[in-house]
Amino acid sequence: MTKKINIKINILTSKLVLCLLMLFMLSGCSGGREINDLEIVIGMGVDKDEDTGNILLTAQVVKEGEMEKSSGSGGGGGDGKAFWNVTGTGESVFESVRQITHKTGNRLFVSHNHVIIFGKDLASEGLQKYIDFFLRAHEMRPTAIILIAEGRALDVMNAKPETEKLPAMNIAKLVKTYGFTSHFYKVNMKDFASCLMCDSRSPIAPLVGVSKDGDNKDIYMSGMAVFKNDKMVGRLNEDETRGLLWVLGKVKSGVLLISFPNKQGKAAFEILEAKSKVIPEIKDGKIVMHVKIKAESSLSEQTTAEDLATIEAFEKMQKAQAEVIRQEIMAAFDKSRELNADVFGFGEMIRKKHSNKWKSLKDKWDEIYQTIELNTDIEVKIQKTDLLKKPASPKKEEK
Amino acid sequence: MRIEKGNICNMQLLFLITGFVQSSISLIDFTVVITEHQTWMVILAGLVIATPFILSYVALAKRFPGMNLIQINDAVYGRFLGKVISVYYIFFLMMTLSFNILDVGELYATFLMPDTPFIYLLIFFTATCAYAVTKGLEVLARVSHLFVVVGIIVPVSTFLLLIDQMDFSNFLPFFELPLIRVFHGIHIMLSIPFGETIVFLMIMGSVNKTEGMVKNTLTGLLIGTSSLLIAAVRNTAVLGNTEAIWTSPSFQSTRLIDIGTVLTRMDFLIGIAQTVLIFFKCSLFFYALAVAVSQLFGLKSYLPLVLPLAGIEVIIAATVFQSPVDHAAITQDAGIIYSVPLMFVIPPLSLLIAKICGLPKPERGKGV
Amino acid sequence: MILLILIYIAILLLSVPGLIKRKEWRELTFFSVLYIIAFVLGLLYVLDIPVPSPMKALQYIIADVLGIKYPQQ
Amino acid sequence: MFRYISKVIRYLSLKNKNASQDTTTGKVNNEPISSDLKRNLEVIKGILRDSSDVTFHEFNFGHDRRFKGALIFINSLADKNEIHKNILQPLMYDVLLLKKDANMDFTKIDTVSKNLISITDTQKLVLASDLIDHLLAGATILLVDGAKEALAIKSQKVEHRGIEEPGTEAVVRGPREGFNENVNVSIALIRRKIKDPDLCIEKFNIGERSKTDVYIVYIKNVANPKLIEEIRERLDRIKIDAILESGYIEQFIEDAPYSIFPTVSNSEKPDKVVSKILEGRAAILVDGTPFALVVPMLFIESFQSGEDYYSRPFLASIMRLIRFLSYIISALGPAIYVALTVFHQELMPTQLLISIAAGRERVPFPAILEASLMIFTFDILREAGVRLPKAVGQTVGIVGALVLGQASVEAGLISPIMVIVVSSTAIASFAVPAQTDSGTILRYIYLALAGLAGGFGVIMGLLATLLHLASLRSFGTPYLWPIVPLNFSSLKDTFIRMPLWTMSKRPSAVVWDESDNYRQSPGLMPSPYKKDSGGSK
Repeated sequence: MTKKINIKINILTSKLVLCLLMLFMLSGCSGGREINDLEIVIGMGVDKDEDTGNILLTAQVVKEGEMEKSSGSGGGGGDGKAFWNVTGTGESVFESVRQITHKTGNRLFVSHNHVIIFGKDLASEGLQKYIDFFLRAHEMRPTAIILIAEGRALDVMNAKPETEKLPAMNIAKLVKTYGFTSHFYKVNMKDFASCLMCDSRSPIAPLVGVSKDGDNKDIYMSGMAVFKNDKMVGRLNEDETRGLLWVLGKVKSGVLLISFPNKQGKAAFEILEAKSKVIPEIKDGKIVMHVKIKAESSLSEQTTAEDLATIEAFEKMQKAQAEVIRQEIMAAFDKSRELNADVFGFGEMIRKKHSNKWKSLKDKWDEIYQTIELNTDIEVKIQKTDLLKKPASPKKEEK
Repeated sequence: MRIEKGNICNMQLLFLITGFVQSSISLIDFTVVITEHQTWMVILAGLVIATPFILSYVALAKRFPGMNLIQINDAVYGRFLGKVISVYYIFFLMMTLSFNILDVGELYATFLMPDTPFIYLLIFFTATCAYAVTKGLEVLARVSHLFVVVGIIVPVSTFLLLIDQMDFSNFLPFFELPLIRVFHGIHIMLSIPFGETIVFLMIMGSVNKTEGMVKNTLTGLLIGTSSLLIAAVRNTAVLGNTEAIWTSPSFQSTRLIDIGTVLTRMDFLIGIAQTVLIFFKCSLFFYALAVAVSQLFGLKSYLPLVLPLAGIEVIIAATVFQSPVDHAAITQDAGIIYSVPLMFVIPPLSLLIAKICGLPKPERGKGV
Repeated sequence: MILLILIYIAILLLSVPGLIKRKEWRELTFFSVLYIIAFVLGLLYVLDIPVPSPMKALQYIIADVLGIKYPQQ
Repeated sequence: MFRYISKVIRYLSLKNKNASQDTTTGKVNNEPISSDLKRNLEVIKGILRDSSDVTFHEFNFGHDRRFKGALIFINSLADKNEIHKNILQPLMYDVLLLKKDANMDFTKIDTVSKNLISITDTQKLVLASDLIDHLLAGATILLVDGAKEALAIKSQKVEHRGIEEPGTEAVVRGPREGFNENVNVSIALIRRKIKDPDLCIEKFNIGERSKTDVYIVYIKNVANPKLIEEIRERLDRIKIDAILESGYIEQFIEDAPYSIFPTVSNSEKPDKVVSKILEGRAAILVDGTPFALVVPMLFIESFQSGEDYYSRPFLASIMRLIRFLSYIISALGPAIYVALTVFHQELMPTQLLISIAAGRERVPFPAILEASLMIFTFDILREAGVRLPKAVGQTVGIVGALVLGQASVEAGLISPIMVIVVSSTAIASFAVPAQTDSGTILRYIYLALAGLAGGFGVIMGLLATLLHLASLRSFGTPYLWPIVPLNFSSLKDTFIRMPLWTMSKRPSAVVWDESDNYRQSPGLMPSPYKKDSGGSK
């Protein structure tokens, strides 16, 4: 009996599912979007429209057909560009995004947006009101990289790279490979928002500029922009940026150049690994930050004829490298004090370690920041000398 | 007279409970707004506080072997009061079921398929749940371990993929939030994953052996809670102070996965896990609801009621809240307050009364 | 609207014959009661007539009448 | 409602038919064979009135030819040589070798068969209906005047193929033999592999008109008696005019007739069937087809091939995983493609999205239509290729797959990635032959779901499929065992295949006695240096 009922129910339910499927089919509900109807956006730029003071939004849309063509053939219509920079204006970012549909006919699809570039004048006005859309829109991803253009974002996006087909992808690649020099740093939307939300910490973002060389426009990275709250107040140059990254422990690789004071010539080292540890200490109302850095490097180049692969030379060079690092850190620190922007996040560290004292410090953090002492303890080890034991120079005569 | 004849074994009870607790993985997002980086603490505290109550459910089920909640209510509180309490429970089941259905709808409407009409998703989802319920508890219990596997693999794998983006100093300082917020968070935790295990009183009657039930329940709770913990720790460690601003921290944190530019866009994992787990939870709730209603009315089978109940649930889910903001606000407030007696007062009370009066007496236990 | 009616006709066709055949009148009664409730709710939803939300009522009773409430952040 | 009415009508008509059959054949049924040869022959001729291939041979035999006899056989079925040599010759000539004064009474059929017939397989018959049955089955009937019994002599010659390698289940390593249309050959193949007195072969005769021989083959004490009882009951239930293939039986005994998943497995290979019989299952052999049925079937069996056990476990495990994967691809491939391209473009890597978009630029159809068109075309190609003669079939394959695919991509009707998706799906669907049907149907269902509600629809479909599979049973065994319900110790032969010496127990869901189901003694792991292997000097 029960078995029969069960079988019956099976039939019933399978039919029910079928019926529902049919009904859905009939009602034609779907909500899907065909891939042909999408304008795939891979990069966005936000500028200030000079005439109206509104937002000038640039969206870089991929032209799929051009992408497929091999660069050799080149034929067919169009200028061979695989991207299209569409602009729209409006009083809010979202409004301008929708404004763009007047030109594209299709809705912008921003899930694959890799970079967001803000113009410099916008950045110095404050980014708070522009950034919301990029965090809120469901298609936006928190991994999108944020950059500040030296001039206008539109110009950066127009500069066509030589090897890559898409400028935005090129920029994203540039930023992601910051580790070669550690002269700038990758900041994504989540990191930026995280800094914005913080009471004390100042957000930073990489700066990107365009260098003109005749007809050729090239993009280069030129350090980091420093924000106070949400307004851009200054910049860190390359060495200062690396000083900052030393403290944060984000240095991946790079070149350490030391020169010998008495002799001529220089030695260049590749940074292999860097670790850092920051311990905040509050001693009778005075804040001391102990920064401990351990780095490893390898000798990559030397311009002197001297044999550097000796224990004494190693020790000397290790000390010299530590000094270089210290100088970089101090440069960054001085700059941040000058701008009064806590780019290191020292305030956060104190909040986490000494949360009860933080409450009293919080309100006067700007003044206190100027009085912080930085105590560095840097240790560098040279790991190897690569392919050479000695430089390719004439043998010195033994005494 | 019990309605469902299928039996489940102790091992399956363990998996059912684990899966049930794991399925609240999306609901920790409610708590995050309130407790921020202390969420993991709140989860643990919730577990510790909830355990004695859950044990009281088990004790109740053991005392009344083979009976479900509605029958226990009848036996302990008598015909009339028992019925009133049962109606209260049924209201709770209906509401919680509709919230869970709504959760799936919101999940898809916000993240995965924003262009698809909301109501279709709800209908689709509820129909599939109804299908599961018509298959009966036995089938659901038999497949429960597969859901548990999903509930473990997804948090663990996303945790591992995100490990290089984690900053464990985000958990500092340990005690920062005002106590009332921590208490509020613990209350949500108590109600949503743990207190809701009250539905197992509808199911434990079907467990074929009562010995070992305590052990299995506790193990299930522990495994489930550890999944929740992994997810909470992942979110806090990855997102840091931004955790509280996102609609769904779990989604945002997995969206950050970027390993070698190949392993990106892993948020579909979270989508799948949450859909599948909430499906599991909804099916259990739906089953409990259908059995409870038909038991209340004294029907022979719960099957005829499944489809109309599904219809009611869809409409409730679609209309009960005006927006996700409403949803979050009311769930965090009245939503967890009204169910306190159901979870933390009535079951221990029933147990007490049963102890005092020596229930269950053979045949028709008298009222108080 | 049409979809709603079709779904409900489908439910009716799927459930009722079995109930009649097995002569489960009591089940049929309760099925009908729930069925009508569901249908009315569905109709209200489709016609855009606001359906009273039980949670709103609860919120009113608990927060405003009884005054139990967590402080808002 | 309609179903109910139509059932009633069907039932009534069936009842009528049975009743009418009873009246027409009733006379023959009960009539005994008379002692009058003439009359007997008339009766038989009356029953077989229109058959021209029946030979009635009347003859006299005995020393002075005083006994009268008749041989009846069907030309096409009987082996005339044998009849001449072993029936007619002894009766008519060898009888003369007997002493004349022995005075044997050859009007008794017993005497005839014991003294004269040199064929072992004989049977005495009393009823005319039995006589007809045996005659039609190919036996030669000996009637003797004065005897109230007839003798059925099994002298049929059945034309059948030799034992060949089955076309459906080719192997690289393993026996090449396959079952045969002649059920006796098939049984012989099984017998040759299991030389065990416990091997039971039960005979059934199903089909009002075809009278097909159906055998249940199992091992007593290993197979669950309840299972055998259940099979007997289900076979007895079948009232049908003819059984032409084991598929007929399958459809009358399966547990879930409405499910797209088969709950009865079939095989052409004796080694495979024997291995399942040894695990405690029962095989059902049907005369006239090389396909044997095996019950109960588990879902997992579809992914296990005989070769898994013949080759070493490492590659076998990988191949098994690949089979699982290809089943998933075959069911889900197009659905996932559609869900991704229509609903979840954000989940694809940017480069992939761009190349898909570039490929689809000129395609005029929505993705769902494009996918269904392609799958449909593929199914047409497959069906056409199977039916056509081999030489032409290949041409169809080439024209279809290469020319059509290439041309439609170049014409911009189909995107190249869709061709890749559909063709890989198609290839994958053949990796698991037992589930090709369900895979094909699921592919269409999931595709529809993906077109309707994207990934959500697919997940819901998967969940519903899972629940459906979990609720299926095949002759009392949960279909998804050992995954659902979970059985840890049996998982070693599920997703991977552990070495044979680890699998010392039979699958516990199938066997009768769970406590004592060892098929080999545990701890057989080979370790050559354990004992004093003295010969190593």
